[in-house]
Amino acid sequence: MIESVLVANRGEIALRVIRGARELGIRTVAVFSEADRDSPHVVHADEAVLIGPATASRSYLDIGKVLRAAHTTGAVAVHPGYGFLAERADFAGAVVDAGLVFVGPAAETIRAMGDKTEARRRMADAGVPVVPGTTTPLGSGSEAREVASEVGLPVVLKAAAGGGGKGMRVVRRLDEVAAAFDAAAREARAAFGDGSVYVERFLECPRHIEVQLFGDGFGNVVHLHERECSIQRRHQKLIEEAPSSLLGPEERREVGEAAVRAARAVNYVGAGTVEFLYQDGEFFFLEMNTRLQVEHPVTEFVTGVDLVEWQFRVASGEAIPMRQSEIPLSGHAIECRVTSESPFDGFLPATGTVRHLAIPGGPGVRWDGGIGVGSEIGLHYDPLLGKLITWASDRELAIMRMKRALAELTIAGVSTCAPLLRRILDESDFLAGRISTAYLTEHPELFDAGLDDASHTAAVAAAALLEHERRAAVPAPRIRRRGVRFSEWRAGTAPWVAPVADGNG
Amino acid sequence: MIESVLVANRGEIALRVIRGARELGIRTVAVFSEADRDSPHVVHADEAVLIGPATASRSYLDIGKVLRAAHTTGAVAVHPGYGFLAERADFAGAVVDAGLVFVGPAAETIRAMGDKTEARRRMADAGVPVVPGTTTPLGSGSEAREVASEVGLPVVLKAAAGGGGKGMRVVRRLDEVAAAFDAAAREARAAFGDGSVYVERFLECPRHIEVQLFGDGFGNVVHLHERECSIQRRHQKLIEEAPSSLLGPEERREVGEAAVRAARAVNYVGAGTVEFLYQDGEFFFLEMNTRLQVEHPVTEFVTGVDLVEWQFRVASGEAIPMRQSEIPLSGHAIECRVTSESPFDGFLPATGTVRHLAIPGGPGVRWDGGIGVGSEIGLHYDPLLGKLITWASDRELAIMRMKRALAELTIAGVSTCAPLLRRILDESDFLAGRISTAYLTEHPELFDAGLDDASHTAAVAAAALLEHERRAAVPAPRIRRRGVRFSEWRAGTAPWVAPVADGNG
Amino acid sequence: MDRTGSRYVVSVAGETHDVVVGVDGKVVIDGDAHEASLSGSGLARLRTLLLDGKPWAVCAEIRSRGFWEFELDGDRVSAEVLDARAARVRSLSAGAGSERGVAALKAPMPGLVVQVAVETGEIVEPGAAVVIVEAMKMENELRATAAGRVGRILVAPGEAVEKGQTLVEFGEVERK
Amino acid sequence: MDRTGSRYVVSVAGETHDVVVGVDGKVVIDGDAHEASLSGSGLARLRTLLLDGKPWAVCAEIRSRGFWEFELDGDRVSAEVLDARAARVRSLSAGAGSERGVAALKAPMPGLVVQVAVETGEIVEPGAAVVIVEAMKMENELRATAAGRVGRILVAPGEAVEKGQTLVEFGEVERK
Repeated sequence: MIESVLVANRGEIALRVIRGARELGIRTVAVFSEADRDSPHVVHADEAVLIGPATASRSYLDIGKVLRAAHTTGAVAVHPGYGFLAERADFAGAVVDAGLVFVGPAAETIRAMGDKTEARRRMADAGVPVVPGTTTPLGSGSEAREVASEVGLPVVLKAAAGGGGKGMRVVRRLDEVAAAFDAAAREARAAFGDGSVYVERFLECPRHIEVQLFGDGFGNVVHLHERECSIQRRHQKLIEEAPSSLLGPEERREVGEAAVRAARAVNYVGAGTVEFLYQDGEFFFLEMNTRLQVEHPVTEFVTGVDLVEWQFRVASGEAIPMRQSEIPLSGHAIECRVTSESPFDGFLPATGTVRHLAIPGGPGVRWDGGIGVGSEIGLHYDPLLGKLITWASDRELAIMRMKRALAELTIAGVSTCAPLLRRILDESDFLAGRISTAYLTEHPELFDAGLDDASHTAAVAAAALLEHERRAAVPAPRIRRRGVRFSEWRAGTAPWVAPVADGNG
Repeated sequence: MIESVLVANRGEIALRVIRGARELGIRTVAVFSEADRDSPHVVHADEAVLIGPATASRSYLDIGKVLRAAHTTGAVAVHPGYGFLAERADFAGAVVDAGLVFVGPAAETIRAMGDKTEARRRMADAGVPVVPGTTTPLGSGSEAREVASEVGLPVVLKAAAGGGGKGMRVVRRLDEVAAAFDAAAREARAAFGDGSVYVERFLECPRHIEVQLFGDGFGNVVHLHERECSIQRRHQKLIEEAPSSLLGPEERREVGEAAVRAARAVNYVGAGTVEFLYQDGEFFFLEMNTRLQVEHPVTEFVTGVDLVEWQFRVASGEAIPMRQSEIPLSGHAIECRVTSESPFDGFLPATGTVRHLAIPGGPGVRWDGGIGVGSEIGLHYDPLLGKLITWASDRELAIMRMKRALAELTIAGVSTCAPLLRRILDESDFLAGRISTAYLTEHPELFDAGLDDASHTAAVAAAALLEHERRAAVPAPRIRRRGVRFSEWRAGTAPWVAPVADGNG
Repeated sequence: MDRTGSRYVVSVAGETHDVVVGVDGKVVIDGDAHEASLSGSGLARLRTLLLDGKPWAVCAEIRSRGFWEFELDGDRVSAEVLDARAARVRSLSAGAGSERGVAALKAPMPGLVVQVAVETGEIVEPGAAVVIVEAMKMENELRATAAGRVGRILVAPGEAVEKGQTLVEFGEVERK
Repeated sequence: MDRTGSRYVVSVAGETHDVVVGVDGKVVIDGDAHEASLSGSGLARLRTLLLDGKPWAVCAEIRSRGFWEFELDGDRVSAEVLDARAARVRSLSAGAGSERGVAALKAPMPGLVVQVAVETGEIVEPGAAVVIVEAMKMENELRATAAGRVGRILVAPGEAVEKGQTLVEFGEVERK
């Protein structure tokens, strides 16, 4: 087993990796920016190194600083987490060139799969079905328009270097293609340092089904069954499940085998995920993510496998400890992403200080968070505060457990998407498994703000009692203020806020 | 399924039961004393009823008040948790007489098993081996002395109505038997309202192994494998595991079958536990607990069964949903009890206000707690603050995971036994599974207070920085206090505090 | 505070209620009596509101005198509480001094201005894009809520803006 | 505070250390220099001490001026911090005013007196039971730490006692 690892990330995933390493007796080194001095991922590491200011490009994305921190602390391996440098082939290469172990696939694999157009070519060659569209990046908005008219509308513009919905635009009208191309390219350049954009036919109501893979470099490639990630907004996953409630055993086997075929086609080593869109009985390859996914805990719950443990074992030169037939699939798991966003206000990013944090407990509940009381939630990084995951013997009980756990979760001081999550878990189409990537746009009623009657009455009573208590505790003020000040924002005209091009994915 | 349930308990177990009920759509009613207004078990119920002052005899132990609360709220069932009224046959009877469902076995079963001497008789009749000793309560200290000299020293005096180490005394010298009898009887009377005491031979280094049982009243009785609960102090369990690292498949089957035989002998319905002592290859029946155990989560982790769910199903007239052969046993689970006690100070009960609470997360970790930030930890109730449970694919990894989780746990504001737990998890006999109920007395070095060198240096630095920061923030005081005040307790002569008769169990 | 309790005017979600907090654990809301108690004390931690036997988790923060923000069983609530006298003063002055004919587009969150899509003097239609602000690596288009003529433009691309900061002012708005 | 930093005398677990907190993130303990920083601010929440690159979780509470109690990676620590001047004053007055020849048995925790096992005037041996106090349903026997003659008995069975309350006083203790 490797003796030490530097975790080149922050937030919940850095903590997840540090936990996994500590459990194997691996010495852990955290890196942190000035904004993260007080973060849980720092305090739970064995050693921690400040690598720069809050701006990611000068800290978490600075390959030189990360490698220097590894050198200073004597770390022998680097785990990239997800996001930041995780799918940067040049980073994987630099780590290996520095004589360290990269906990992930080879730079060449990352490069091939990171270039989405190259990935589409390779998969098509390996006999994995892909969505119709271009296999090369486009040169301009007008070229994008041409391709769109060939493939047929709607289309989706995607960053070749992309992921997580960034640099992605759905377009339904030909005259909007050029503007959307510019916006996508701009976003892609800002997010990935690469403005290449390609085009695919946009499937209206597909389900997003992905397969967890593992390869070990000894010729063993296994899958750990599928995840259903159809509940998305703006192409960002919100709720994930394992297994998919859609698939029968035959389809499960089929999609698993297709994923293994895809992995073998690129000699895959380590943890990876093949994403598929499923519509009208057909699977289409969407992309391959050459890293641990945000939603990996649902797979861990239904298989009992610790994916980070396997990552470290494979990175240490061990073989995968199970054969395909030995990998369990037991019960049902659900994950809800809890983000600092105002769901009833166009998913506006929210900021604040975490004043109170109550984490759900009890059976079948897991919390993977990256915050603590006092954490400042700013705008520098991803809005993911934590992930709540539940497991039970079947989907219905897992959902009931999630509802119970969400009711226990309190993150005071910053708006989160939890109220929306609670509504989804009560909605009949979701409960029946009638979901697709269009689910949220097809259920606008979920976004109607407002409290129900009982909550409204409780809010009125709580406010009166709080103020009453405060007045009883504080002596009456000598000088009375005149009037009452509203915040600027409340007093102003509420602008209508919407994303530039709000697709229905 | 029953429609509603009143949970006649407090703390972590009340919350555990409420969680289980909510997940089945059962409406929950909490009861609470004036000391518990702000407790998690209150806020997570659908309804909550104040039933009296902090003193348990006037609230949680007051059968009339509990039944009135059930009547007022229209609850159709009562779940007793553990402790308090859980093993009071008169309570179970009163619940049924009031036309409500008692979530537990019949009053007659509780009565028979609650009378430890009667239980010993019945088990002996059913062919389950019992420890040598009396099968009737003793009349006086001198009678106890006689029996002790017959059975052979050391002996253990036990409350016939007992449990949890209360009213229990180990005696090694004949001339101490009478005094110990008086103390045990007094404690038993205070704790259970019944001062009956009996005597058994005391096994010096047995392992405590217990079997989880379930019966459904349709003739089905299954066991859910065993738990190892040998790490105890003063007969109170501190660390529990499932499965036992001691048993082979053959012994596992044997003890499981003996437990099922015991349950069938009393027509057992619901969740119960048969406790055995294991020494030199032999099992002896110790007692049967006719309720959910504190340590039930380790069984839930290795079987995937939700025991509270099963309790509600059986109480609703359903059959047990699994056959014996279908009950899984997967991986290894460990539970650490986190109590408000000062382990390096004779396990003195500690009090305080929880100022900060950091709950561990990540894979394979479960926290069942009954406290929140702001909770006042007093002396009215049991010192159990919460239970930390971990699961992994084998014992070694489960221990590593527990170490990692304990390192993440912070309960600031009250002393807990967590520092002792951490030491045990590093100790080589524990790691090797060389444990018995004498483990803690055989490892006095675990109780040597004091920080290691690195922690000492960190403490010095932290103190200096805290004071430095405070002085920088606060303007220099005009009036200087003379000298510095020690707390009364620190300044006084430290008395040597020890239990009246400290057995090695 | 008299024997019959303290009277407040409470506004939540745009609705205003008459509330009397009694000395006996009673709270009367718009004439309906409720049993109500709030456990413990202290801001910044979870407390229990027991309202007619039903518990609610409350974690409160005071914004300014009488302005409360709290999590209530996971919902985020803003509330204003005035005593009866202050409420009367407020009702008398309502309408006075309010701005007419001028609207402003303010930043709903902190971020970076990516693009200003309008020019001074331009007439915009409802829903027209006005400014694009990037926050958390996502572009957010701020659109006009009504037709109007663009007045002063107070920001430029590349500029960081605070939440609530005025970005663009609109002149006399003609509503049809 | 001068350019070379602020000097403190820190006592932890009965050991006393000379500490200089510099302005440059350096802390010098008994002459050994360490890199040290304490994240964020605020009591009653978890903060990070970074000492020579190793992080420690600290959750601190101030008991009185200079007296700190904190959780340090799960260990509970009490520490006293004096500035150099206060430490000198303390060392000069040490020993003055200390009680001699009188000892008192104090309650180590709140509880209920179950039994007083001694009588006034009685001579007790070290380890002899003096008082039994019940707390959390367990009986705790408080024993004498040294031989002595029982003086005033200040409590009786059935009485509730507070932590630190004197239960029994001992007269002149003759040590052999």
